[in-house]
Amino acid sequence: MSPEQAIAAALLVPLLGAAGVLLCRRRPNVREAVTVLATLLTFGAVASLVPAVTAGGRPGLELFEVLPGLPLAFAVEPLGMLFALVASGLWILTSIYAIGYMRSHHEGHQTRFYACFAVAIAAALGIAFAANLFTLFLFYELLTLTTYPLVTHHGDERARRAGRLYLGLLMATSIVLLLTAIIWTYAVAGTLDFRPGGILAGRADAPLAIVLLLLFAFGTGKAALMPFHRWLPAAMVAPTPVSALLHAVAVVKAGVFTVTKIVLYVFGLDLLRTSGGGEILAWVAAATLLLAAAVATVQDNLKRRLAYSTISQLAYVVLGAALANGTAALGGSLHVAMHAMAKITLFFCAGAIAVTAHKTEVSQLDGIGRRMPITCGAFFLASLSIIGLPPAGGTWSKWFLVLGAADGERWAMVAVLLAGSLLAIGYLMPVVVRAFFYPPPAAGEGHGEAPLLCLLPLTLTALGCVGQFVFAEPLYRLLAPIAGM
Amino acid sequence: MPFPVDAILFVFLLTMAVVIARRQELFSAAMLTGLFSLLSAGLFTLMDALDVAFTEAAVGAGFSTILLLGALTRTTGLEYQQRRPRTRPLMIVFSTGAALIYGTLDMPHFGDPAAAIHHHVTPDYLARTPVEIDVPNVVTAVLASYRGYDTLGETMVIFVGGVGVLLVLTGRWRWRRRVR
Amino acid sequence: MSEHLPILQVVVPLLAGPLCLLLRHRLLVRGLATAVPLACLTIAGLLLHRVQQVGAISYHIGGWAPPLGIEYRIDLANAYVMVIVSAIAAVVMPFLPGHMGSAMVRRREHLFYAIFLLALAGLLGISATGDMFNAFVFLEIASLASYSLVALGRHRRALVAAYSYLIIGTIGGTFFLLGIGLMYQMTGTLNMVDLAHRLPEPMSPGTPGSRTVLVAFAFLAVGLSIKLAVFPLHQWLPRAYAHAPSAVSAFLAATSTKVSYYLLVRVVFSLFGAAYVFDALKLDRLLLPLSIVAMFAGSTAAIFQTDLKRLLAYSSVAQIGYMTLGVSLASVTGLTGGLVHLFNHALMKGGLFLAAACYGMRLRSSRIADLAGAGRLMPWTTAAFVTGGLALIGVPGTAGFVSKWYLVLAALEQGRWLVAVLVVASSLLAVAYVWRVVEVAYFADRDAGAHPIKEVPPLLLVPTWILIGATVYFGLRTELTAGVAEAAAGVLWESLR
Amino acid sequence: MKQPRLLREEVILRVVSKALVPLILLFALYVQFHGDFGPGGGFQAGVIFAAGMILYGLIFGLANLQRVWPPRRVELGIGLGVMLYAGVGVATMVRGGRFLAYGALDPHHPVHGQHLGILLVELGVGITVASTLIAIFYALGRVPPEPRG
Amino acid sequence: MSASILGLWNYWAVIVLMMTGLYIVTARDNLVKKVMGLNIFQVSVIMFYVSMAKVRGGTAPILVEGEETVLYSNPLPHVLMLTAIVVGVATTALALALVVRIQEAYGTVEEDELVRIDDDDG
Repeated sequence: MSPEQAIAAALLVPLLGAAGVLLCRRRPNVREAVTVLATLLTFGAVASLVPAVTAGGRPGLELFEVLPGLPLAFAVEPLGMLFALVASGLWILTSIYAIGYMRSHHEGHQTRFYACFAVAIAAALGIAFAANLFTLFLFYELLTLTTYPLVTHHGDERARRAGRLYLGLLMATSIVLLLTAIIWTYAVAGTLDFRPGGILAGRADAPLAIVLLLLFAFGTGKAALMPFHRWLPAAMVAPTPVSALLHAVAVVKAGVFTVTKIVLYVFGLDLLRTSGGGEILAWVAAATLLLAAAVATVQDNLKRRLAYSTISQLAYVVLGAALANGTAALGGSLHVAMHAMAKITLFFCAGAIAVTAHKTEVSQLDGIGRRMPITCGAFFLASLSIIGLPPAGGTWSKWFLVLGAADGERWAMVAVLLAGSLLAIGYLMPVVVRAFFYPPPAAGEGHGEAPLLCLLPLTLTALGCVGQFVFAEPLYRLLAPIAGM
Repeated sequence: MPFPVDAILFVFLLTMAVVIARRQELFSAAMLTGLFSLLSAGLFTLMDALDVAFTEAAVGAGFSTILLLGALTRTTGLEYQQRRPRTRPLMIVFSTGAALIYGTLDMPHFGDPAAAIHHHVTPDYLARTPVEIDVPNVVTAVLASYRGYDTLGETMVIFVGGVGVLLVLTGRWRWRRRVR
Repeated sequence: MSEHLPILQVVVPLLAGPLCLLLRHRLLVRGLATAVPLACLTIAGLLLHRVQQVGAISYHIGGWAPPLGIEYRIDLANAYVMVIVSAIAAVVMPFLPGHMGSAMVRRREHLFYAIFLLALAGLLGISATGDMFNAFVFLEIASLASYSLVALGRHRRALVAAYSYLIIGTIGGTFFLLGIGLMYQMTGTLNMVDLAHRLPEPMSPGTPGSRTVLVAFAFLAVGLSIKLAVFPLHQWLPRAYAHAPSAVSAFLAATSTKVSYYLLVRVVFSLFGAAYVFDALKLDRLLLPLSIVAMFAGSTAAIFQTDLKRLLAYSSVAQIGYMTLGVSLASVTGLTGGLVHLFNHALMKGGLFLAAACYGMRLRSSRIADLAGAGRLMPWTTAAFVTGGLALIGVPGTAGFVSKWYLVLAALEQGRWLVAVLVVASSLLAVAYVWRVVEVAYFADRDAGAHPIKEVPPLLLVPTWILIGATVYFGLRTELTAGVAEAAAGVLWESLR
Repeated sequence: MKQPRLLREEVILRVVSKALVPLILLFALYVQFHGDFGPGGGFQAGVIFAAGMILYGLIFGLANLQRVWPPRRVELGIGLGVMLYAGVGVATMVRGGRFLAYGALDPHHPVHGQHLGILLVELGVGITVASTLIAIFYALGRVPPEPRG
Repeated sequence: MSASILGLWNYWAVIVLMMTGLYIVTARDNLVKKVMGLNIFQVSVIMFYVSMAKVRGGTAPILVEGEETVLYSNPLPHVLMLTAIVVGVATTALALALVVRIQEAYGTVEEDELVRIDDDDG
């Protein structure tokens, strides 16, 4: 399979999968088989691109020109490769988990769920492979629209309100800020192609660069920079696999990926540094990082706590990009993968607990680790990764981030990064401590471990977190070019 | 200065328009509308527009009046007393009128043979009609031949109007009284 | 025969109208009415192709050379408009038998089709002509036909709507006629090319010059703005479109305002020229705020409607604001945006009104609240509505995005970043009114007591989806829309002077 | 039209109209075919013709008029007149001229062609106008289908 | 100034008539009255055109055989106004047809009454 075909396959297979799901809506088993098959094929197609990209190749696919000078085009570079791997890889696990979760929860509208999920993956891969801002924006909006039915899955008033907030906030930021920034960039630079070193460098003066940078950063509502973060906690009403999709697989990752990609390929690190835009963005990210983490510590609802944790962790990635040096950018990019693996594990665990023990609040979890040791063990491992402690993958990304900040002698940022990790300990460890060391409530409850289809994926992802620590080398080699190493 | 027939006609016309505006007895207002058309036909004759006068007399004074009377027999002969103040229409009317009068300021004067319209295109009509069309009435020549397509359009207007009336009046379908 | 294409474009539907009266038989009339717009579309396509290759075509009706006779003058701009108008007619026409059948007395159907074809002929005639007075005549043909069509709505309010449409439309038409008269007075000609040459130049550049010409322009512009429903002269539009039969609304919303827009643009750019209108009169200072107010006021009004068709109608007021914004930006890019939006809005509003017609047929109502459960019971119609709604919002991948792209680009080119932000911000209001409908259709449950509904037959679905599909297609492939619009904007911009 | 039943009983009106209607029709024909020389033409002729018919209908009753001109035939006339007009245009195209270039009707004597064209075209206008006005009169004069109010 | 009054008073008189018509259309509530106003408005516009066509000392544009020096008034506005009259009567007919239907459907032809009835309908 040539790289072009692989790109096309990666984008088309999920769509065909969605069509297949719709066609097989009357036979759930076949439908789920189609989903799993699509996930595997997609991942295969994405993975087949890795050797070429690692070897320095930049395979591309140009479809046709939509507007003059604006083709619908795809090109694979390291950052996009990483994001695509994360999205398509975690899709496999999420699908398996979803089958277990949706069935044991007796959720309705399952066909719509699987179909929209598949289209959302296609949109995420479109974002990952986009060769220009225009293509990226197209798939960015597609992702918003296809995840909307997932967020409002239950269709009750609460879900609809969350959906309104989700759609309203993401649409508003993307249309008003992001689109303006894109067209402005086009008017200034005459192109929207992603190019190493940036297209604005030399064309935009410092004030314009700062304005554009802020428009881009806040316009990418999916990156959940404060104050445009509220959609994320609200979207917690959706079923757990959807939360996994939002927090780990596609949506927020698409957001921070977009910011990073824009910083690297539209502005370029030099412009970011010289214009002073990086400094401003860094402080915005730092504020989000600390505030969200602080809010997370006081949340009792487990999923809400995880949601604020996500907001905080996303700010790490943005901060990595904003620090405007190669090492930090590398750290930020690595964190996309590390956080994805860890956060999906945490959500799987939260979902497994909800399905099995019907508990959603942290304060209800006393002693639950004795009944569900595997789930809670996985939760512990993933927590380590989020905090940034060995033996979990998060160690590396945080290490490079701190290193990058120290390289630039940005000591305040070093402090912020470390404080973030401390706060992470503060909001994650109590869960583990309660689960394992607090006595269970007097009235014994008749439940054991989570269903196998839930347990299997979360075990795998937890092991994945460790794997990311041990085998970080390939990821580093893949990403090295963007850091100029 | 000759006897100002046209000025007197204008005074009549204006009086009539005001009476029509104020008259609540609609049958007589309709008759006055017909008379208004007839008088304007007289004015058109004074201004050498024989064809227009003829048509206005036949259509405006004749047919339109029949239409109005016919409509009145099927509706009501009496207009209500209006109480609401009418500032908006007055504003519209005054601003439109002021704009038009402002626009006339740079216009060639009434009857001025030097006006642009008498020196472009029209001389061609007058000169070429005897040769190319060979009918004495230049209006007919322009109407039916030089600008015959407009007349086709005009016939189409009548066609649409007629068919529209038929459709509105005789296509009998039921209306629903409430939006549901 | 090919040299007669310009006149055939108009005469074919013009002849087909009376032919309906002679044929009378229902099936024959329906067949004729379906075939004619297709023929028009073919001719328009050929003309567009021809114009792209050889430039403007002039057809001397009656064999008399202009300015003596009437001329049909086809260039890129009006060929483009004629393609849109006949394409919409070709799509809407097959929709009509299924839609109107129940609403009308059977033996009167041929009158309906005659009027419909004449409306089409009128709109095409306005577009094709190179003569101002001829444009007026065809404007009146199209208008009279529209009034009658609007009156056919099912509720008695349609009659009042048609009446007030008639009154305001006639005032607009008469203003237009007065404008022509004043212009004629100063030049002695009615031919557009000739007019553009002979309109007196202002003594010093940057001043309005002759007061008569100024007032002539004002009356032409106001008259056409009434027909186009430019804010604040738009009040007739929501009433007329809300109460007309839905398929008629689809046709009128997609074509009638578009043709008025074309004529306005023709007058502004080709006759008077951008230098006069923008440098001397500073029209943009008036039109730009009005357009923006229209965008926001129309969309805001749409949000608060309880009736689906009224919602769409108010949305049209807002969308017309986008089109006039394109004019007021006073640049080729802006005009391109306006012309692209002309095409795109025709597609999406046509498709949305057809979807509303599908709903109306099954639900026997156009209230938004009655759409409950439609998402599940009428999935295809609802999907069409959602897609069309996304296009209204301007989501990338739909035609609406392309329009907004050009408008924002034009605003930024001139450094009017506030205008750019307002354009994109107004799309958010579209999100609000579209999503109100979407939520009801998908999440609300249908009353247990309500009569059962099911999906409409393919005969109605296919035309709807052709238009909706086209909004997606032209969101991605823009050679025909943006490409032609850009060239047409160039042609218009150069002016006939 | 206001009160048809009463009018019908007026003897003087009946007698006068009986004499007047043929004269009106004759005048209409004169206007129709003499428009080239003096004022008038198809449009005015059509109006006058229709006026004569309407007078007849008012005095002698709608039913009598409709026996002469059944509504269906009138409706046909509306279409026919326009078709005649446009048909002349098509004929000129078929004969190699531009649309409505009457000269093409008689290639050897373009002026004759003009005369012929104008004659036919004016006739078309007359037919359409007369039929339309009569049709509108019928439609307005119809007894309302449901009780008013 | 006096020259322009003498030269333009004709137009101004026409404009005053025209505005009277426009006032009736916009200000009166009775639908039939509005149509009458529309008639006056349109007839005045026709007067405006016909005034433009007039040439002082001219005669109707019906050619006199053999005379070369006759001054004719301008025929073109006359032609245009014949069309305008037709447009006017077609509009009037359609408007009145609608009025008749409105009377049947609502039982009134007063605009404010119609608005009130529609508001009551909800």
